[in-house]
Amino acid sequence: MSTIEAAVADRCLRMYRTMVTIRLFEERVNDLYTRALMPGLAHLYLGEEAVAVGVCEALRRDDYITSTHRGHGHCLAKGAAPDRMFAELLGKEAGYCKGKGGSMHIADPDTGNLGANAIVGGSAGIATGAAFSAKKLGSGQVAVCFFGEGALGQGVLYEVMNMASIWKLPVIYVCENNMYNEYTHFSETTAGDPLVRAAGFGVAAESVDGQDARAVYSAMAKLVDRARRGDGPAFLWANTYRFAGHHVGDISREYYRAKQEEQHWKAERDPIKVLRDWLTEQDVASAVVLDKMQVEVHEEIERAVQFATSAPYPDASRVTEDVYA
Amino acid sequence: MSTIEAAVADRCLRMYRTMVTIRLFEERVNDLYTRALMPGLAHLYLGEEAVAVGVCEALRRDDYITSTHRGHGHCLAKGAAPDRMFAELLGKEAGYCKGKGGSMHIADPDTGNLGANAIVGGSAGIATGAAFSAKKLGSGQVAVCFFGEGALGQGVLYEVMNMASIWKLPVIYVCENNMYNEYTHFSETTAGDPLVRAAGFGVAAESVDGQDARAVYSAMAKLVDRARRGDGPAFLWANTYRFAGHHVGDISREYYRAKQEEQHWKAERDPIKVLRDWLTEQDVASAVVLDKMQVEVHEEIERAVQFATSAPYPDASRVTEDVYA
Amino acid sequence: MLETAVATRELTLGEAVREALAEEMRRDPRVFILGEDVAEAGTAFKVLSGLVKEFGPERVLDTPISEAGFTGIGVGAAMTGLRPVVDIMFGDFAGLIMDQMANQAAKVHYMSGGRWRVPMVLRTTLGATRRSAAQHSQSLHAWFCHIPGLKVVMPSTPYDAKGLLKSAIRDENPVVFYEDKMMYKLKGPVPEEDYTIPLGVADVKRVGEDITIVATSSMVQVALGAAKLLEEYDVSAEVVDPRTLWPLDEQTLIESAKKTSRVIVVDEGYERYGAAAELATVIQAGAFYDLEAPVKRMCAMHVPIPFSPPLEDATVPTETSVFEAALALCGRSA
Amino acid sequence: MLETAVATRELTLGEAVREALAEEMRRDPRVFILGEDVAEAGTAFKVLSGLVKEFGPERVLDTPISEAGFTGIGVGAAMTGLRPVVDIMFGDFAGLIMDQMANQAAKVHYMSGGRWRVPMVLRTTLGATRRSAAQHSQSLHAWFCHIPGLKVVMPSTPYDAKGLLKSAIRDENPVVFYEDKMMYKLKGPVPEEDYTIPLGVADVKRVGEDITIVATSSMVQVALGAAKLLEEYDVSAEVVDPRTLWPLDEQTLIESAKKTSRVIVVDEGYERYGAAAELATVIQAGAFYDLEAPVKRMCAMHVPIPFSPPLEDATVPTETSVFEAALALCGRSA
Ligand SMILES: Cc1ncc(C[n+]2csc(CCOP(=O)(O)OP(=O)(O)O)c2C)c(N)n1
Ligand SMILES: Cc1ncc(C[n+]2csc(CCOP(=O)(O)OP(=O)(O)O)c2C)c(N)n1
Ligand SMILES: [Mg+2]
Ligand SMILES: [Mg+2]
Repeated sequence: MSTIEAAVADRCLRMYRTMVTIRLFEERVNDLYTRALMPGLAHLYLGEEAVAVGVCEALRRDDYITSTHRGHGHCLAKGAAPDRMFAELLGKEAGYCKGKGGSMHIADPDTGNLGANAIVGGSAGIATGAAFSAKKLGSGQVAVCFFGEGALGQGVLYEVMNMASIWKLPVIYVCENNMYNEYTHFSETTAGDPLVRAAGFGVAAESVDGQDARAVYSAMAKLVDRARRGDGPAFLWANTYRFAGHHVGDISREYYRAKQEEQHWKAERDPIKVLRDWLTEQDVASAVVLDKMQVEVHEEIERAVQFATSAPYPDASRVTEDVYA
Repeated sequence: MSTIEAAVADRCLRMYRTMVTIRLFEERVNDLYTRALMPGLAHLYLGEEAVAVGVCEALRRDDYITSTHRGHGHCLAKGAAPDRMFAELLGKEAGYCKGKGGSMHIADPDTGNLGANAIVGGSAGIATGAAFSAKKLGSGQVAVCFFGEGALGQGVLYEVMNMASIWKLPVIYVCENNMYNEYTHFSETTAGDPLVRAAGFGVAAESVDGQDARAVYSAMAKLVDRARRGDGPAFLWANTYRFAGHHVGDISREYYRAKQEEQHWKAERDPIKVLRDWLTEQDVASAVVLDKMQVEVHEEIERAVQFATSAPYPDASRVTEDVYA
Repeated sequence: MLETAVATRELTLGEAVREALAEEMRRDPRVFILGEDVAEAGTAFKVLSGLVKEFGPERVLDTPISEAGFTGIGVGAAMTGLRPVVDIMFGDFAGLIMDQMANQAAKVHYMSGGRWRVPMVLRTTLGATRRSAAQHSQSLHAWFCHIPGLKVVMPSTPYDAKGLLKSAIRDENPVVFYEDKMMYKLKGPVPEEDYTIPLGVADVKRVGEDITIVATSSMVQVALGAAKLLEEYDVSAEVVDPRTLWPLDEQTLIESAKKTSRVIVVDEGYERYGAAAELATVIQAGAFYDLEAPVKRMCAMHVPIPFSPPLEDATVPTETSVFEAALALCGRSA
Repeated sequence: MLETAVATRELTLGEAVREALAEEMRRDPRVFILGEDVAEAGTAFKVLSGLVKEFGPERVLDTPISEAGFTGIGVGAAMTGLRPVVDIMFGDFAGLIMDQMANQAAKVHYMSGGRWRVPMVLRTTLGATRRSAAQHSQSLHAWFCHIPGLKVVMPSTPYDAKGLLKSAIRDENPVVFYEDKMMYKLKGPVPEEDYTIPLGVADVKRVGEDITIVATSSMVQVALGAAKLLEEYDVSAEVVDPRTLWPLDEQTLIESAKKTSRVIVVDEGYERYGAAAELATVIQAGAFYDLEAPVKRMCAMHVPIPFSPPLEDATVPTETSVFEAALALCGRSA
């Protein structure tokens, strides 16, 4: 019998299920790509699930997020449905953006998702502006800006952090440090210390183990609290790792990172394994229960793929719609 | 008989003379403007002379500088001649840029002046690129990027600081904090601490009294040394004050800063008075000698104005020259 | 110009802009202003003077010198329930915000399948001859006109400025609104009563028979001046002001061209690959069989804008140069 | 196309670009490459693979994701004795560097009265139909073409790419060099021996009598394909490739138009206020009295580029659509 408080147990099981959902979703995306069933490319979130899930667990449904080119995990964690996600990835009318956005541009007002962005750092202004609205309208919402450590190279990030700090906006900049800007190690592109940078702009900065969903959740919960209280913006540095390539086509990676490094992270630092071990050790759930959950998720994903593959493409005439509101 | 080492005495007298040159130059610019003899506007450097002079005293003639919309002082301190400066301000063919640049774009390869820039922060990349060349070509040159504290709002500044730090480039970012971005106090536009910002990008950061030319020189000499040795970029925060308006047309300033504030700085913190007092107290030079120097400079400025006013405008046909090299 | 008939007072273009903003801010609490020195200073051009007194610093916000950043904040605020009016002091700074405008503001609605909107106005300036040199004198509107998802407004009179700005603020899309720095002091009739001018409707500023001068923003007054000079030579010039370059009222341009059979397009942007090329192409395509001569462009010379007065003056079309070109196009000589 | 007659081997456009860079870097130690993932990765498109091995990381530098910053560094390096070749992965990122390119690189020479120079090349990409959606599929060359002080190069074959890139690197001015992502794998003859192609000289890719198709970059192959289809209808199409949009070889375009009397301009940029409008205007002005019909433009549809294949495919000109338009323009039907 577990000593873990029920609310905590529920939260951790919920996070586990969402992480598994993202994992299976992304594996299926890769499978669709390799079988030439998906147009274009996709940037998989495999290995980074705990960041999106831990962060979004601390958010309300009406809180805002902005996402990136590696955004499937953020969207799912914020509440997007796999079926409409797959439909968007396949360019179908039933997708979240009627097929007009695709993998890098999933947006969904119903879950506060302001949209994934294919411009690195491109959503920093949008997220900060959403926080500006939340404060001005007194809605109590916060905005979360997800970005990779590569976005630390984009000056606009510092421009908006400065304004968020001056105006005490409820925005949290979540930097997913998976250590690579495409094929270049971040140490070759990043001088100094990102946490000191944030502090230099008066933004509260914290670092967290991005493979531990529970740790991400607690760190984030504190920062969200601060922001809702009106204490201003924060910067969360989450150390993580992408298990797969920069995108689905990035197969042979030895020239920029060692196989052993990948193996180490997959074997020792898999965020799903980390949470699963905790859940079982604490008797929150048995392996049987968790396996059953995984099977359910698997079925949900399969149904979603079914839905998406059989869904129709938009009629070509739709191309001129939605240019202007 | 002064106890001050001759070399030091010479340097301080040289700095004094240059500061007086800038002071009289700018007063004459204002006079030409008010008498409607100068086209357009000009941003005067009055009150900030010690920064440009102290910084450039630590530079070689072949070291590079980039300047700003408030650039007359930088150009003169780096060795530009008042006559061709005035000619440029009046749009004459004899000006440093054949009249094509004007007050905000004075450039002069002979003195390593890469050019003043009318885009706030616009020269950060250029200065850093010049430092890149110096390092790659092993010329031993350093590059100095002058900018006002308002340029801290431009993201590109952080982008290039990061690269200068990664590549250990010999560039020194000199931030002239005169406390105002046009008509807005910098505390309303700047969160956190600029020195911490620089440190966050791995850039050595120092602060100095921008009204004390000797202090600016010593601080700068250290940083230039570091840079020449290959120890990388630095950020110098110089506290100063502009005695006049944002530009020559900015006459009634009470709505954004108090008359007493201006009076205090002019009376207590005039960089020329500060150095003059030291020179006389230390018996480096008598009031008589310094006054004589001032008269010489005054005559030089008058000759320069004469030259410029009587110089011809470029022929209109020149308009299509220099578009492409 | 029927509308102006009912006008009862004169305002400068600057005053008309300020009045439009004040009225819209009173009407709609979601409207706010974001930019450098917009509050106490009322902008470098003093166009917004007084607004902060009425609406307070929460609705007229001074920003750091971070054009990309606060334009992006405007985009996000517009998506989430507000109606930002972003102030970009000089149109020359467009280069700093093109990603925010072209990749974000312009595309959010389309990329989201129509689910998010960006009801935002970006006010900025154009125009040379102020002796401000190459980085403060450009008219770069062609960049924005090229991007689907944006609208571009170019008023040439106080009346149009007020009516078009109110429409821009009420529009559900990102709208770039250009003000000619030299025209801020230009006076013109502006009625007391509330009115708007729809985006996408050109205005014939002067009716004529022999030649059509299509002019934008700062060049409309130049065109009208040239038309006066042409009168003395019994050349009757029609002056057509598109007022908005996107949406573009092609019909009015084409009909005027068909009527007069001769056309000059005058725009203060750089001539090459500029807005005038689009207007010329639209007219050529629509009135081809009625044209007596190719459409002529008169724009900023294809050089960076120089500081020196005699040089700068040579770079922009003037009443005289347009008058002479028009006369020549009509096969006449002065 | 006389030149290609002497060609002795085939290279892809990507290989031709790499060879041009390698040869220029061997010839001139001042030449270096700056950009994201350009070294070990050889760029996202693998175009630069191997260069870092030969020239080392001091001459092939990986940068942070700071387009404005490293473009600016390129400008400064070019002014002070080096010859940077700056790599901007996707042309869509132009919005981030327009201030560095338009206000700095383009104006330094003029503003300094000719005393500083910016011998720099900015390589970037254009082109859609890769299912990359609205922010990775644009062809924004019109923005650069509009700015005096910049040159803009748009090769359409491996042969042209190599010869033009070498000229661009040897040029004393800032040159924007566009590569079509879809064309990297296109093979074509490229001679072993050293050669350059001057900037500002158009190339008639196919001689014809009945209609002129002026096409740029990615659209040249489309135009040639359409020309083939037209043959079957006994319509002889001339395909003219300007090769550089600035400087622009107006004469070759105008002469072809005068000869055939019918012209279509095909460009992958957005149609409105785009590069095609300039080409159309130049042709109209120069060949007006010889044209049987208005110059027709075929460009990217004026919408953000959608992800969904059936939608994206509808946005760009194709062999078939150009063929049909050409046939119609010649008063014939398929
Ligand atoms: C402004 C901009 N520059 C370059 C790119 C190309 N690009 C796409 S993803 C990427 C690397 C991003 O690295 P990071 O921010 O760490 O995110 P990660 O892919 O690691 O999740 C780059 C350079 C882009 N999309 N936008
Ligand atoms: C990118 C950009 N934005 C705005 C301006 C307009 N502007 C000119 S000077 C100035 C204030 C600059 O303040 P600061 O950098 O502190 O320099 P100072 O004038 O105080 O010397 C502004 C906003 C500009 N020239 N460039
Ligand atoms: Mg990363
Ligand atoms: Mg200042």
